[in-house]
Amino acid sequence: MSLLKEPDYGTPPKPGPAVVDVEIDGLPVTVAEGTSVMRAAALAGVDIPKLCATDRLDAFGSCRLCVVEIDGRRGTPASCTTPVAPGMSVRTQTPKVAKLRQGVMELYISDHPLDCLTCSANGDCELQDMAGAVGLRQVRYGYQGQNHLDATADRSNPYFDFEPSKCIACSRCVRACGEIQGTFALTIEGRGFDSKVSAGAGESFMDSECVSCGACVQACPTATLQEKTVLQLGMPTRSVVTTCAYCGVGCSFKAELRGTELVRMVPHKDGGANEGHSCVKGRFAFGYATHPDRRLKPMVRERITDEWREVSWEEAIGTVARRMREIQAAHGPDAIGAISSSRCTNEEVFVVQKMVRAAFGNNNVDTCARVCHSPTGYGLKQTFGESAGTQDFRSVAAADVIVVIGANPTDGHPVFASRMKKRLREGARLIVIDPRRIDLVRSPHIEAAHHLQLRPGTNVAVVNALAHVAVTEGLVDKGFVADRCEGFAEWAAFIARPEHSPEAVEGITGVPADELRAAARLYAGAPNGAIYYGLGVTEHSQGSTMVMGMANLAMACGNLGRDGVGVNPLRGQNNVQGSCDMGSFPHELPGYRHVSDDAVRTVFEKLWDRPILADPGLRIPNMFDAAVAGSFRGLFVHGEDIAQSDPNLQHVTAALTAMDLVVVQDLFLNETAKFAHVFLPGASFLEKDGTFTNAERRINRVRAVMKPKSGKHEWQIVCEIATAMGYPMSYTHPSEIMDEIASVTPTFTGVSFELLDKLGSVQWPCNPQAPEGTPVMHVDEFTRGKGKFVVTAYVPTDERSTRKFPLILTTGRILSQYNVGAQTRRTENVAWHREDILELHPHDAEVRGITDGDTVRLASRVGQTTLRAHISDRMPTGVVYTTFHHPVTGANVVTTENSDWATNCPEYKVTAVQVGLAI
Amino acid sequence: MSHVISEQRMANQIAANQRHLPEADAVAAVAGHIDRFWNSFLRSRLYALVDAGAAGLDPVVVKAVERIRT
Amino acid sequence: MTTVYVPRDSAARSVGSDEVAAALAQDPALRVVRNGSRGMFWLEPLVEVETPAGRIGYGPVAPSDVDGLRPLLATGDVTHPLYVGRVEELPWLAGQQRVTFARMGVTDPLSTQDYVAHGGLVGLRAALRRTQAEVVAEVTASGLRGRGGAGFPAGVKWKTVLDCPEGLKFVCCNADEGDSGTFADRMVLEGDPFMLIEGMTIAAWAVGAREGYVYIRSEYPDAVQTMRAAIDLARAEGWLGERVLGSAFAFDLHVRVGAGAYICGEETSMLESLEGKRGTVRAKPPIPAIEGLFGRPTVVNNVLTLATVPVILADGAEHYAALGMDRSRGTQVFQLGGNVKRGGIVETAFGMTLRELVESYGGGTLTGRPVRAVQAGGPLGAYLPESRFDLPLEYEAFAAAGAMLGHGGVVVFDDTVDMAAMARFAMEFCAEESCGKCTPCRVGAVRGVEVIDRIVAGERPDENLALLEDLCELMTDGSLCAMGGLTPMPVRSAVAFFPDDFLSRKP
Amino acid sequence: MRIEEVEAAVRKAVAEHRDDRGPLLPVLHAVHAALGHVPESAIPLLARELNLSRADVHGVVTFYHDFRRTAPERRVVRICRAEACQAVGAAALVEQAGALPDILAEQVFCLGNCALGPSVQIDGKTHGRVDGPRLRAILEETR
Repeated sequence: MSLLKEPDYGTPPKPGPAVVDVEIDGLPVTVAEGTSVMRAAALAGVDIPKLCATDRLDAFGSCRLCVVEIDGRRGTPASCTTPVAPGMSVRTQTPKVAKLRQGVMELYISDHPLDCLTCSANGDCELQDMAGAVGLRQVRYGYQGQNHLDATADRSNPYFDFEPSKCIACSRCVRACGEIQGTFALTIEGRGFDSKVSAGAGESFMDSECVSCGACVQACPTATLQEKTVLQLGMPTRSVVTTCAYCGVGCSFKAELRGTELVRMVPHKDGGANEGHSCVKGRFAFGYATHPDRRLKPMVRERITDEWREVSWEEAIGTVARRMREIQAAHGPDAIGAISSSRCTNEEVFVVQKMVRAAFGNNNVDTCARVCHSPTGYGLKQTFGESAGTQDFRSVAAADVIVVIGANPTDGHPVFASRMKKRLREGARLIVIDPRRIDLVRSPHIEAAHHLQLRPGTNVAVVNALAHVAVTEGLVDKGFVADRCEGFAEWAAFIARPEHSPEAVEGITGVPADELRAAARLYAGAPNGAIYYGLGVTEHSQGSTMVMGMANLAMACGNLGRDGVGVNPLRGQNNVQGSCDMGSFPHELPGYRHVSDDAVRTVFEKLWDRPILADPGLRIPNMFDAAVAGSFRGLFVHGEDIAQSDPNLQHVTAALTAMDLVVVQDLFLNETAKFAHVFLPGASFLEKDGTFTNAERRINRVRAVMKPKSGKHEWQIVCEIATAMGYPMSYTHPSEIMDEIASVTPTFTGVSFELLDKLGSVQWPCNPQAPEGTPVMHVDEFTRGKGKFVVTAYVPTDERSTRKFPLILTTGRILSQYNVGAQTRRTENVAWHREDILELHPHDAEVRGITDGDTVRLASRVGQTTLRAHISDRMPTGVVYTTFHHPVTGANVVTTENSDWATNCPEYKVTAVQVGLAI
Repeated sequence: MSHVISEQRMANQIAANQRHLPEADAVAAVAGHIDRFWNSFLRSRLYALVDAGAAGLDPVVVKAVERIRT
Repeated sequence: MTTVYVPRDSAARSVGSDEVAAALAQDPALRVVRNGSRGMFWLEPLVEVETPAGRIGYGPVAPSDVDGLRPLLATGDVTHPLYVGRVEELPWLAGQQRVTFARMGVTDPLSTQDYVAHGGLVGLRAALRRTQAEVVAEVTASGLRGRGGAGFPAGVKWKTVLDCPEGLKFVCCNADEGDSGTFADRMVLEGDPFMLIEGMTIAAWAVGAREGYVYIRSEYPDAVQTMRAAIDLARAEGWLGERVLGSAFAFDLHVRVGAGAYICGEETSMLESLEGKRGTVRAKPPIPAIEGLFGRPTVVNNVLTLATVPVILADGAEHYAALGMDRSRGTQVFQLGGNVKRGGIVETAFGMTLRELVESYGGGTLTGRPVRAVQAGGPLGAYLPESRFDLPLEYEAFAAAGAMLGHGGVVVFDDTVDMAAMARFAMEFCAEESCGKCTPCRVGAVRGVEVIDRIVAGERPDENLALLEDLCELMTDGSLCAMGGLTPMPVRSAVAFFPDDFLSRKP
Repeated sequence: MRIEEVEAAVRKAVAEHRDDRGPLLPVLHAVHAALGHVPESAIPLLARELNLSRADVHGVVTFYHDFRRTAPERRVVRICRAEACQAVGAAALVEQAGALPDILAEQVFCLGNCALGPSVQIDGKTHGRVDGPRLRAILEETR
């Protein structure tokens, strides 16, 4: 399509039904109460000139261009700040307002460079548009007066320039930074004519608190804040609406191109997850897609010590098929398997598991969700009956108390964090349960009511204590429990035991009992309490227990089944939800249906014309064990760098080395490819057509911005391997794959590309009962009927700090980098995070003689690495923290084989370590 | 690190997480979990451990294995 | 022991009352009371002595006069050259109707006994005996209009706040008296602070607020100090706090100090500033009565407005409404300054003419030269030539004449004034003090200065005068608040009434 | 200015006003009173203490003319330039003050002493009926 310009109604919509009748230039329009005259006019099809107004920001009333006349009222009110009143009659074009608007424009242009023709915003400049709209013909003040034309540009940000000489002081950037992003990195400095936009305390953008989300660039009506790519490449000419491939928020973007070249990614206002907002990764860090490191030709080698040899697709695919079959012939049908990736589309993931089940003839398929959110799938399925979060993101705007457990949304899920922070600024209370003092605990204009700074590994003890308070202090929602749940009495008897009281667990968790009690009362007493959690919940030996513990707590307090409540996983990767939905787990067929279920198996057997094993397949860690044992010898790894991201890397590399055939499909020769025999070039998300499903079950369309650089779609490659192995798989378009998914998956019954293109996105379940999807689940009853209370005993991890390893290491993510960094490290985002850093408390540093910036040795019982230390009082004593974005650090060299008891999700968050100065 | 221990560790861990139940229930829960989520390769290696004398295995696991096998 | 009064008002201090008081205090036979000022500033320092015949005044007393004066004070000597007579009988005072300023200069501003002895707390006690709605009705019935300049009926504003659902509400006193030529608020803060406290407490009771703020400009350090001391005393007396005058009503008051921004006299800017933010103007709606300080329902009134409330409650709405004319009820506290022989405070019912104020009270210019212009209503008010001096001092009449009464300040200029320079200054002041939010004010004021410079430089004067008029129209109709909206008033009046001053200065 | 000094001033100011609603202005006044200005190094400290962004604090500091960002090297004399004082010769006083070597003459608009102008404010005290010679005398007396 040509360049997509979403309409801008000037001021945000107001909730409520359209009940106020007004007339704009004689055109009748009916709008909600509180709607601005400007928005009413836009809805009536009348554009009122404006510069400081945009419907993403609250009305501000500063440019005075939108003045109108209203019958029966004095003067010329600004239409952006004037709400409609019943029967109001507005005139938007009168000689009086025309003269005022020209007068305003005359003032603007008297202090603006006259370089429209050479300006980077030429053609995309609201100031230019408005000069035209108001019919500006002269600037009688001349251009010799006081002005800002000599103001110095700030080009410090790697992605955008700040050109203050072009600034019209509309404050849209400042307001966007505050209202939308919630960082407040920008301000107006000085006052009057000296007013100017300032980042931080008169700092450069890079030195300021700016997180480079791009909201200011998006908001700027002129070329003052402009993407460097636009400066270099020029204005884009067409747009493709697609979905970001970074985190689980699933932001919609307009990929804007000039010819075939991607100029910029612009957040899409209609995007259900992001509503026009973005973060530094999705907005700017797309350069990896064209990075020279990308491998575009298939490659093959006999042994991993050999040089790679570029081959044709036919040869590569033939090699994979032949050698896989050889392994099966020699070692049995179960000796091969595949790992699919949560970064790939639903369609790609679906064909991978189909290939494994139908062509490989076993269930040896697992997904990287194994190592992040498998306990979510297990725990929520057990309690609620569905392996997914309960709410849509919008729901957070109705929450009164928000509990964030083991998640760091401002870094990991920044666009959702902005929505959450907006609600917190409106007055919702916050409880943070995390060993680290994450930004949400206290950052400008946000402060948690309670920060339960627990010891890593004691989540279950904490959640049980919270539930204990709810149960023993009479805070249970008895009606909800009686009507909607089962197993309460048994659970309540268990949880009311004295050993679960805050006082009893204080010694275990390190959380003061009174804090715990206060937090429990706050959550249980809230009209709407919502729980959001991340990998700090799941990546533990009791990850599944904790998920069920949170579900118990939410049910006990009646916090399910409506807006503003729920139990909500913040998914790590873009398609964690989707890859789980698509049957990537070795025990489940698409739609979370167990392989032992004969009826379900029959459906697929019929469709695929192959028998499907009732025996669950190997999970990722089991695959490694089996490989080392010699019974598992061939692995297809789809878009995942297990040799960097999985725990206990020594064991992983031992397993990879032991295998006969490792096939890696990826953009880059990643760490895993070092052990591969066949390398199949992958496609970036910009080259893909398909769907991603985000953390709120929202199925978003991914649309190709360019053709696959390798010449083949990833789903195509998988199909060709299966076909070469003797199981024909072929589709002409990924929409056919989705049609197949919909035909066999009850929660996807109504989903099709056609529907998605029509509605923009759909949240599953989508079926005849919910033809446009289901934003909030379990409204009238739980998926499993009654919500089930599950007794959640706290079983401490075996990983204990010892004299030799006295500290606990926990890991996480930072804003600018993503996962193993394969993408973000190949963008300018390295400007913010060049290396992984070990954070430790000043006391722990002091006793070890470590000063800030020292290179330290980090050792656990399984391995060691070195990295630089940062001393930080965000850490509690006894706990150290690092990210795992850089392969050189290899943080997972030290993480252990411990895992969740129910799902084998690795215990990344608890590793006993020692830290010392590196010699 | 021995891989034999892998199954032992996982099975014992499952049992540990059912310890709050009466033994009969715990055995049923462990058996059910292993049956539902474990691959036959893992199960066979667990059986082998039991057959080799069950050293280091939680008694609940041993009973659960008996139950699955029958 | 003889009691002498030496004002502590900062205007009196500015011409040496501290030194005079210190010199007098050296006489052990004298009890020196630091009263507020009577508002006759040409007599300051005005030393008053308590005599059986009443308070006798001497002024202006220089410190060097004290030695000669001191022995005569006990007898109320009438022969001293600085003797002015019985203060209350001075025609300047006797002709006034001091309602709000009844205690001004009479009492020690920080004496709670003085306050009660002179009618203090009667209004508050009366208010606490009535329901909230009755108090609001009383204020509405009095016809009291905001004395800060806009003249909005106080009772209507209060009713809006009262009608908001219960919860956190505020009463804010706008004591950011930045208009040149005005000092009545300062005098209340320095000379009768309990009156303001009482007025705010009544307002708080009436609307259901528990917390109040007095926002005082930093240019008034004495006012800040006095007000803070008065609040502490009021708390100690139980006039403020958990149980106001022993009732179940709780109210507390805080002083906040501005930081050098004229715009913070605009009510929404003041609220922003009170919230600790940049003092930029908020667009209305929402009005502060519904979404004010920290987004809560808020009464914002100026000092004189709130200070007038106790007397309305004490004497009744009718009594107050009987004064004044038409829709301007009660009294206004006019402030006479600039180039005037007798500058000071004239409180009188609305309706006196400008001429009476300037000529009879003011006695003409300080320099003795003819009066050429007065500026009424502060820096955003019109310049009026002598030909307009018969205008009655009343809101509507001024508005009809393209002028405004504003906060009641009247500044006198003699015939040496250059009105083009004053017009330019109006734009310069706007440029200096604009918050910078809206375009007409932010950019327009700067361009206004430049255009006037071009006019007087003789550059295409007709075109530039037309441009100036267009700019004035734009600022008037297009600005976000009264700062940009009213800056054209002095400019246009100067052009209209003193066109010759805008002729080219080129030789 | 040593950072320790700044930190101490900020800490003290914040401690005094922590319970105030919207405490930034009172805190800035207190810091200004303690240090004679609001040094740049105070901005991040204030931001952290009050849970604001640095930009928030910077925007406020630069909005209000009272808050100096550097210590004045000379004695500050605030001269009223508003209309009432202009009517009695403020312009001449500004000119005369400009010729005095040891002071930093700053304009102010209205000190509320409009019947006794021209007015100046020195160290928080207002002086009325000021002309060049009287200004010199006041500066002498109050040195």
